[in-house]
Amino acid sequence: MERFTGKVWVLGDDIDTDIIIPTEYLALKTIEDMRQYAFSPLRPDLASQIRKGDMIVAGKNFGCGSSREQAPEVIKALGIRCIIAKSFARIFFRNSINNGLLLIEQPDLYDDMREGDEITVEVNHHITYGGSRYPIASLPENLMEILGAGGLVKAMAARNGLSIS
Amino acid sequence: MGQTMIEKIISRNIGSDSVKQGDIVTVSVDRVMLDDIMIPFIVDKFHEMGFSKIWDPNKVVLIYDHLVPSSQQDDVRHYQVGDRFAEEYGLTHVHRSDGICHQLMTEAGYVKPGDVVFGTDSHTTTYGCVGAFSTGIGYTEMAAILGTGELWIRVPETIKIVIQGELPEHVMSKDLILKIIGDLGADGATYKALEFTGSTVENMTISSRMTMANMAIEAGAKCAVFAPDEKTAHYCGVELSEWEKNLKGDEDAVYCKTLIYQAKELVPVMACPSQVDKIRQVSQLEGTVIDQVFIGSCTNGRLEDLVAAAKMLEGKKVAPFVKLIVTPASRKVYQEADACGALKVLAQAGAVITHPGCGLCCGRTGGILCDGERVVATNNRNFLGRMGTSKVEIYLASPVVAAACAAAGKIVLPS
Amino acid sequence: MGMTIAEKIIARAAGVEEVKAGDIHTVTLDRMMSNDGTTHLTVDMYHNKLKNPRIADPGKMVFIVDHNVPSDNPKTAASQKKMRDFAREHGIDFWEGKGVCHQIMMEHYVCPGELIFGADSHTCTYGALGAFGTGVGCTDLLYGMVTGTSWVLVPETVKFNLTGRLPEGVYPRDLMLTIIGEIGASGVSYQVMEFCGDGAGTLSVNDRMVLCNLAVEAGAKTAIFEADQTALDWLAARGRKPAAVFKSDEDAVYEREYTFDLSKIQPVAARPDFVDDVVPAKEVCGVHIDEAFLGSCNNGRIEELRVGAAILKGRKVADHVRFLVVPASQQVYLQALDEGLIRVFMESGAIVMNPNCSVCWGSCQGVIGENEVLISTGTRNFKGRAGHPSSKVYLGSAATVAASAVKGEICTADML
Amino acid sequence: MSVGKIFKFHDDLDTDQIIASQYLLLPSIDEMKGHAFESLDPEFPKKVKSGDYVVGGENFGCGSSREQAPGVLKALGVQAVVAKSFARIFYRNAINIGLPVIVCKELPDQVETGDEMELSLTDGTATAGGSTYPCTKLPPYMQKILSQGGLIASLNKEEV
Repeated sequence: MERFTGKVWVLGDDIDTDIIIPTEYLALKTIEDMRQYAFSPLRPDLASQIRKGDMIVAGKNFGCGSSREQAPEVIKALGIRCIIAKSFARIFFRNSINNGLLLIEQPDLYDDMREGDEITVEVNHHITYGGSRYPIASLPENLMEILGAGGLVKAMAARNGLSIS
Repeated sequence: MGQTMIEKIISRNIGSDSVKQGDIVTVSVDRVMLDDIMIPFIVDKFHEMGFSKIWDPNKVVLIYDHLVPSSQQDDVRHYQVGDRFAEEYGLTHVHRSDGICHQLMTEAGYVKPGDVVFGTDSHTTTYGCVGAFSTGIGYTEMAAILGTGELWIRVPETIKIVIQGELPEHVMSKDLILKIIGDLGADGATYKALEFTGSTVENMTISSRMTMANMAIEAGAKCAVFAPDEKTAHYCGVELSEWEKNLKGDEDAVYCKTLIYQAKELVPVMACPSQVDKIRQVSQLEGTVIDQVFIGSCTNGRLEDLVAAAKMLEGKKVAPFVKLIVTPASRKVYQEADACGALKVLAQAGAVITHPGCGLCCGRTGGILCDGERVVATNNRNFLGRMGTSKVEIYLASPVVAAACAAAGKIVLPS
Repeated sequence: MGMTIAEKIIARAAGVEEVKAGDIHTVTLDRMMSNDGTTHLTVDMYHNKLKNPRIADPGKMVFIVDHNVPSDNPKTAASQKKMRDFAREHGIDFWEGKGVCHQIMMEHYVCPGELIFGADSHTCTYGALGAFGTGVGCTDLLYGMVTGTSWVLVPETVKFNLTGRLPEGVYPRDLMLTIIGEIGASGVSYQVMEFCGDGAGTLSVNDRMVLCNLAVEAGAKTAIFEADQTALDWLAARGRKPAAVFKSDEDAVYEREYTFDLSKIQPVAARPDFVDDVVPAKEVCGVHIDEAFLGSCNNGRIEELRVGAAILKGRKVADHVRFLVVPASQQVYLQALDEGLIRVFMESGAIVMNPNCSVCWGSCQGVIGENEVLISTGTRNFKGRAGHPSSKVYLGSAATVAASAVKGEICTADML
Repeated sequence: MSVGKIFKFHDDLDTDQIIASQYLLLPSIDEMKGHAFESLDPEFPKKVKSGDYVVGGENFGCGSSREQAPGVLKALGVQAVVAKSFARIFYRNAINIGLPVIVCKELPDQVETGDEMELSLTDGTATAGGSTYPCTKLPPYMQKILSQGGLIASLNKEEV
């Protein structure tokens, strides 16, 4: 069972895709060019503060709004290990899984969470924070397969007889 | 047991008669829509995945709309990548300056009742206006569909929304859907389908239904559907088959929730900054001074919207120091609005009329605002920073309310 | 000694009997125009640099938002808001989204005999009505706004004697590009181009605007036509009266003279990256284009839209070409709607934008990408003017531009 | 004026090259100056030092009336512009903001980017590579504006 620990950034309810990456940056050439602008309407400094292995904890409806897949891609490019929220918007959820970014639904952690603290995640099992355990559900099998393949691109490449490192 | 509309569409698609909500199934795709913002990413992923041909080029529609006309040098790269891809893989349905993707998909006849359609834009839910199952996906999944023609989906639960009676004067389908989003909340329909029914929607034009299906995503919905009827058949230029005539939710279908509205109780409303579900009656906001008004988008940039706005502005002028920007949803809408004189009325009132496209709604150009400015807009989102800085206040409203506000220079009820 | 029209206008504005080239005079300005290209800087200087901020006569000021319309980013919007707020506070005439500044000035303000400063180089357009209009920077504009006056070095005048009539299918724009090609980009630097002769009389006010507008591309301080009956009728139709109607004296002094026979002019094009690199249009035929532009203060009026629509009627814009049609003003747009021209453009697949400077100034609309080629009725073809530094701009007449949009490569209208 | 390094540009150098249209609506000259000469030498704003000179050929500054053109040069510390001839509006704008613009017919052909130069406004000469070249003196009216530090400074002075 996968297990990891990291520092947490706390965001609110209804973090929409325009906040995650505003439209004006969507036509930049690469995700690398875009990631510095992640969350800029809400917290312009956040992108530069996030370190590899950090996690985001948020309220309800994380990733609502547009279908822009740049949203999970910039978050992943910033080094975020996983996002734990009360709930996720649908398209964002699919896009994240397809990019190999782990999302976890957890109803209570957000209300207790203090930014800067560390948590430990045991995938498909529970989260530990401040001595408490927060249970989490298992992802459906087909999603675990995509995550297991390292995202949809790799899954498709394998189907086409290619292997991508 | 009875089925919801969505269950029927998916059942037919996969050739099963027992599809039920919660099932994970793989559907065959009838049509896909690719837009200009996403096309370079789609092409990259398609190649990374190792595909060498498109499953069915005739089922693919490529539309340039977010970046038309170009406002930055890099925008042009998206056209170039799209043109090359279209040529290389034999795509023939390419629209380079004909309007907004969601308007074109139904208007140009790419979507028919009962189709399963995916697009790289969240407002792909719009095509439920003609009884199709359509929803937005990311570019990675789009690349996979281009190669395989398939996608896995989870059959959604459905919320049934019944609206009865006649809408009062100056109340449009926009007010209705805003009210519903306010009641459901921005995540109230996440993963779910909305099925609209009742005499109010039966009497609605396809355009008005489009407005509602378009905004379903703002309540988190996966899709929204209206049962096809004679209007649908006429709009799509088809005869409805027996199956299509029965494409509606069964009496004994299972709904996770049912909402019932009486149209006569509705009033003009606005979504206030910066949440689509923060709904207030226009009467409560009257007097709020505004800097700009935007009439357009795939939500409310159609002929009936422009005509409603023109009627409100006939013989009037846009208030001094206030800008009114009108962006018709498509080339056809522009031409029809020209032919019926609506464009002339709007231009005489002082409107800035742009070429059809996403315009201000997608926040790239088309009337971007600055700190401290306030805009009344007919589009679908008022997120923080959507039309400029995070200190721009966006109020979403119907075209008739927006036009009245433009003339007054402040938020007012239409009269 | 005799004076030219330009000298008489300066003498009037300076309140003296006579001026001669080379004098420096303090003049009272009849009007000042400022657009969103620089007004935010003028307003900042007004607030931050002046010991005693004041406006001599707000009634002489006109502010016009035309360069980035609709606005393309928050900084643009903030600069325009600064301008809007200032105009509102000081009671300055304010136009936004109603068209290119020079077109609005001609439609609503300019009168023969006036001396007008505009914070835009193409202010020389106003010579079409026998006014002295010249482009200045925002500091000059601010000084004029505060004091109502400015200093002027009286320019020499160069006479352009026009004879004959333009042949069918040849336009004033071909004539003016030909003249610029002949005299060079600094051919009349610091000087006034005075157009006269029988040929000048055959030109409409629109035609004269096309000529005067481009004078700055030959370095001129301004260009001017005598306000003849054609001009006075045009003015009267818009309910305005001349400030003064001047003719050049018989013994006026000209620095030199040129004669152009209009009947000999042929369609021409200016090649990248200089306005004076003018060749017969046939010489550049076959150049692949990515975008075409019909519009601007030079060539976006009803006359040019008619020319373009006549060519587009029943035809389609080439698949790979973006053809932007941008009327010079809301008045022009409304007339084009009435005449069915907009319908023709939309049917042909053109992109019809709101009246504004658009890709002529290359900042927010129709911007072109790496190595792309634009053929344009705009004012300039400088390196990178319309977008990426590697992109190229050719200038041609409305007919050449419209025909090229159909063919997908540069061609003249007779080649379709 | 002190000795400074030369940055040399071609004939008919237009205002779009000095500062491109897309930057003109930025809030201030300070935000624009990093884009000076972007199409010709994107490194120019970093390389130029206070006290350096810009040298051009014929018709320097042709094109638009954008005062941002002399404005960004002045903000970057350019001490003066020397050219064979200037376009009218650029010339006037430069003087109005207190940036000396000097007509010198011979020097531009004799120098290259990187050479050092010294200018004497009072003598009306430019010296580079051991040679001294005559410059055209400004008319007294313009000289007065320049010596007062520009048009606004002169306006403020008159009002005292």
